[in-house]
Amino acid sequence: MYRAEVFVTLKAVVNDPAGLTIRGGLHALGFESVKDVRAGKYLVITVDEPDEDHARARVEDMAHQLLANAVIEDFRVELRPEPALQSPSPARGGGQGGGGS
Amino acid sequence: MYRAEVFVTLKAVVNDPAGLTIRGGLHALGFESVKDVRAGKYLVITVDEPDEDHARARVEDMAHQLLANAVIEDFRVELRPEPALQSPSPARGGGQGGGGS
Amino acid sequence: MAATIGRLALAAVALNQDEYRGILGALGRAPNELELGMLGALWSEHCSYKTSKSLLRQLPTEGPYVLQGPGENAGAVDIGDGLAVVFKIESHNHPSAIEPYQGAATGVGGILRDVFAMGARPIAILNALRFGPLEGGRNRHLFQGVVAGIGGYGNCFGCPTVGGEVYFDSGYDDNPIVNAMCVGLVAHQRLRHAKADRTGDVVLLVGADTGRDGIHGATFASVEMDERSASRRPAVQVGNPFLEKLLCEACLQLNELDGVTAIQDLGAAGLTSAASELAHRGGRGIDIDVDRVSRRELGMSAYEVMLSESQERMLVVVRPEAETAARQIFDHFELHADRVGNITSTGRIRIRDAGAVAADLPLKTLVDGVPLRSPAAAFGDKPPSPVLPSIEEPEAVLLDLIARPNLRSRRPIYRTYDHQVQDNTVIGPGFDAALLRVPGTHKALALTTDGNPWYVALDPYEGTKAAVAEAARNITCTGARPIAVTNCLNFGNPERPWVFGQLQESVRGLADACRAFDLPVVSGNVSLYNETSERNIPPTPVIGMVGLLDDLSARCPAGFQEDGDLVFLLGETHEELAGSEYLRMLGARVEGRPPMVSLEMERRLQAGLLDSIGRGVLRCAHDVAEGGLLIALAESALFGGRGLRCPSIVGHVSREAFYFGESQGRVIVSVAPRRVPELQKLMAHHHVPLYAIGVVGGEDFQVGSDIRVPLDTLRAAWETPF
Amino acid sequence: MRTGIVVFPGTWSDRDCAHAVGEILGEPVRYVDHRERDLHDLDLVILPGGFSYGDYLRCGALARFTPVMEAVSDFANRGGLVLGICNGFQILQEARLLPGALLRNSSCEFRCEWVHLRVEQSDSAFTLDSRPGQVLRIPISHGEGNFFADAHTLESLERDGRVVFRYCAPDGRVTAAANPNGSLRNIAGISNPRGNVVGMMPHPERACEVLLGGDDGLAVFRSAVHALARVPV
Ligand SMILES: Nc1ncnc2c1ncn2[C@@H]1O[C@H](COP(=O)(O)OP(=O)(O)O)[C@@H](O)[C@H]1O
Ligand SMILES: [Mg+2]
Repeated sequence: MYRAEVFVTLKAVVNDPAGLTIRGGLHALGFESVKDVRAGKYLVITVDEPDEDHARARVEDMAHQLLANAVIEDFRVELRPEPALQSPSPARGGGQGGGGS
Repeated sequence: MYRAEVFVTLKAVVNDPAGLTIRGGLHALGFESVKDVRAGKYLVITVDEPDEDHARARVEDMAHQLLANAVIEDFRVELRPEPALQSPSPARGGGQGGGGS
Repeated sequence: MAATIGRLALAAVALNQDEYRGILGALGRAPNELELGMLGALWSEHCSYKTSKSLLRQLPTEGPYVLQGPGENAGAVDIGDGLAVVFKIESHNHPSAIEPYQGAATGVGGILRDVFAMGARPIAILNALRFGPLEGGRNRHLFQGVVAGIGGYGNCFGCPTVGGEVYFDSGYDDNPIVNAMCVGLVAHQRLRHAKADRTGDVVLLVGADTGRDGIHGATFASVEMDERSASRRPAVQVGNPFLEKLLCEACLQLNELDGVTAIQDLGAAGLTSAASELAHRGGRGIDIDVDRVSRRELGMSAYEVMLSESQERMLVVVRPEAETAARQIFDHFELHADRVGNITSTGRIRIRDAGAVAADLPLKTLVDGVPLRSPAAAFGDKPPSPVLPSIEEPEAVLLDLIARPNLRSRRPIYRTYDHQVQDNTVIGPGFDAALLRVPGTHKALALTTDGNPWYVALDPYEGTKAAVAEAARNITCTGARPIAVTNCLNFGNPERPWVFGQLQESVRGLADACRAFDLPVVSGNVSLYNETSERNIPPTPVIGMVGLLDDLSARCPAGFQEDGDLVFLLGETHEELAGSEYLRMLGARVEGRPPMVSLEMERRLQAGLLDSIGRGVLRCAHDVAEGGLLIALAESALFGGRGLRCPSIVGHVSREAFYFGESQGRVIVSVAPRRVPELQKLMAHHHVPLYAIGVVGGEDFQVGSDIRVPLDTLRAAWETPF
Repeated sequence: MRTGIVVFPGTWSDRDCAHAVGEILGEPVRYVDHRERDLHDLDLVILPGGFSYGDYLRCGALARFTPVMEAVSDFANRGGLVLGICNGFQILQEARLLPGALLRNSSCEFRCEWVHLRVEQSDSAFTLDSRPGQVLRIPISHGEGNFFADAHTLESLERDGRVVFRYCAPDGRVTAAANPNGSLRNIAGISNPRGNVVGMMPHPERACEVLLGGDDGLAVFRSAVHALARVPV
């Protein structure tokens, strides 16, 4: 069982409205030393794969196909050997409310 | 100048509709080894602070006040001394390509 | 049998010793922990209405068109053509105070479920919001979060948010009011009742998995918030509007199926409340096997499963032979359904856990057994009206007033709500009442929520009457006839005599006004204990009202339509300034006697208004509300993008009261010059006073020699952002 | 014009589109489930607005993998008419049937309001009935409609006349103030090179009746009828 962290960020050439808004919010709160904020996604994926290589390959595949949109986003994958305790897998496997079947 | 990465995740007991739906989507794409997906935020913040301690303290403050919602979210801060190359701060405040013509 | 129980154990479920003794008497034994938890939840104020129930009995709930009054998930009223309108309003104040986005979002989710549980398709959402002034404390954070949450849920679900109201007052500092109303449509024969009346039926739990969400949320909403509540704090529920949309579509399809006995949403007190109410309404019993409930987390106890308030779940009761067909529908929408139990003839709820009976309670005790409370009531005496300062510069006052957070344009708020989806919105948010076409007919529904908090604070009886009158007036201004009422009673801690006195007076005002207008109250909600560290919110009844317009082409807009039209004020102006936004702007304390409503006058006004709109006499009608006459005139000018010229206008009251007082029972109208005699005749017939105000046209808003502002200047002030 | 309206889990403009095309234009309409793979009975496929899969992860990201999208792509390649509205536009981009991406609105807020669109070209299947420069009044309703494409793509879109609509002032001037979401060059809608696939953020199906505020949106659907009459598919 591996725990993969996927970081999805907007490419540098892409305008980041969320980042700008957060920066504005931080300035308004008095955090003037903030120069830049970029907002991205952080996905923690628990996979049942035999070894690290497989796990990484699978997760990179997921990122290419679905998790990141190459037109605007970059991604990075990091792996940890054990699933973190705070993320127990639920009682049943099926997704809630479906998924792209 | 420091580059802080802030990882914001939903607390383990909190419902994560996005994570569940993404898991469903990955299963539908044939990634059956996916046991769990948790969706969070990834913020890269460039701060102009004199040293690492100050930088960390400021960013943790920001996370407490604005970036994470303590009622439902946890966060973690990691620091790097220089802004990483893959995420340069944009040349001008507004970022590129903003605002429309 | 244990005669006493630790105070802490009782406090944890918010019951008192008397109530506990009642439980012992009814059961003939001590309840176990699970049973006590279930009793605590259903006997909470939130679920049992133990403090308000006897007051609510005063409300008129019947009428020739009422298909379903209070007691179900939502009320239903016949609108002809074989159709019924289904609606209810509900509070989500406590959750929104803790986590504004999710609190408001799940409030919308909950009220949507109440409506589609009745078999109706939700066609509109409204909301009534109150916050402390934006400059103070967490208020802006709460305001932004709540507005985003309402939009976030409704927009994703695909139900238009067409109306509502937002007021700011320091009485709501850190203790916001978030009420959501949902309106749906259903064919009569498809109207559902959440009543499981057939032994042997199968109980399906559909939708989200059950997590440790909001355990004891119901109890939590029934005690005041203090430092202790941090530890009692339920994990905040995160809504999933996407899943709710699928649930809704599935329930609507299910509703067409033979063999479906009942559909019930899971709200406060989760499975415990849904299961026992369903079975009790049908005069049956119910067995639930908690092992069969799909969970989001490992290691959940029966207690947690039974009391979880996870969102986006429904109970569906079907004949055994209909289960397969029901499951086909769930499969189509990729919804998970667990068969969690069945309907029995025992009159009891029995919970099984790992094969053993974990709880076994008579439904009569659980659902109906709570002793009603009748706390002491005290009534404030009414202080004299404040001394009035006189206006030096009416124009500056007007510009300042119209830019006030309580009066300025709500567009920055409602443009973040999808108010058009479903293609029925004829008049959207921003006017007196929203108007939605009833698909397939020439009819329309007019929808509004109202409740001026300051009038109620000054006099709960008069203020609540005024709220009903104003709602009816808003509906009438569109040309529609008010047909029924829902209400949300948001009050402080009823154990404080003055708070209970406010509640008592308010309900009396509600009952009297509804009777006077012949309006049945078909649903509602009571939210008590809105108290933080001994600070109670101002008494806040919110009226939701639905009106019916038989012929959509006879509708009336609120803005000036044609240059040269003449503008009149209908109704009587009195020397009434107490409770006005004008006085608050001048920093005066809220004191005195609020504007009084003469129910008789109000009825005549609305009859006259409907008559003249029905005959096509009026070009526009707009209710005079907060801010008074000049604000109403300015709004009609801004709505229509047309100026106004008034010769100097004076009533028989002071200039302050005439310009900025908030006397009730008034409407401004515009008429084409040639139809003025008709209007005069109609008003004479209905005994409604009529005052000539001015003429539509030009680029300015001009009142005698007092005011002359370009419309653009006025608009800039009105459109001050939040 | 046989029209199919695709329903993904979470779609909500499906019924509005059916109302506009079926009841107002009086053309035959059917709903297409996201699991369907056969569209050969159709002339026009509409991907309507809504929040498919809750817009979780990215708008349109999950819908793009449903079986129907393969069929839509074949249908488009055969020259069938495809209109993506709002969420449908996002899905077409995720499926690479149209270039670019739609980012969060620059205000970071959802916006539901009437806007003005300047028709940039009348060659696409959905603008045949309009003249270039004509201004249409149509509502938007989205949180992520901020059009983005890299400089190269943007240039080719402009050069090939594939920008179909731009947000503009009521008089047709393309101004920053008229841009509701920060879209690059005020772009509100684009087409594929052949002009049979168009994606647009505004909702023409909401602007088909004067009763509801205006009927400029009819031009979009009527154009499709005329495009079909002109070029047999
Ligand atoms: N102030 C009120 N006026 C009229 N009916 C009310 C009022 N408060 C509650 N009710 C009715 O009491 C019943 C219980 O309300 P509630 O617990 O809020 O319902 P639900 O569990 O469906 O959310 C409902 O039928 C509701 O309409
Ligand atoms: Mg209910």
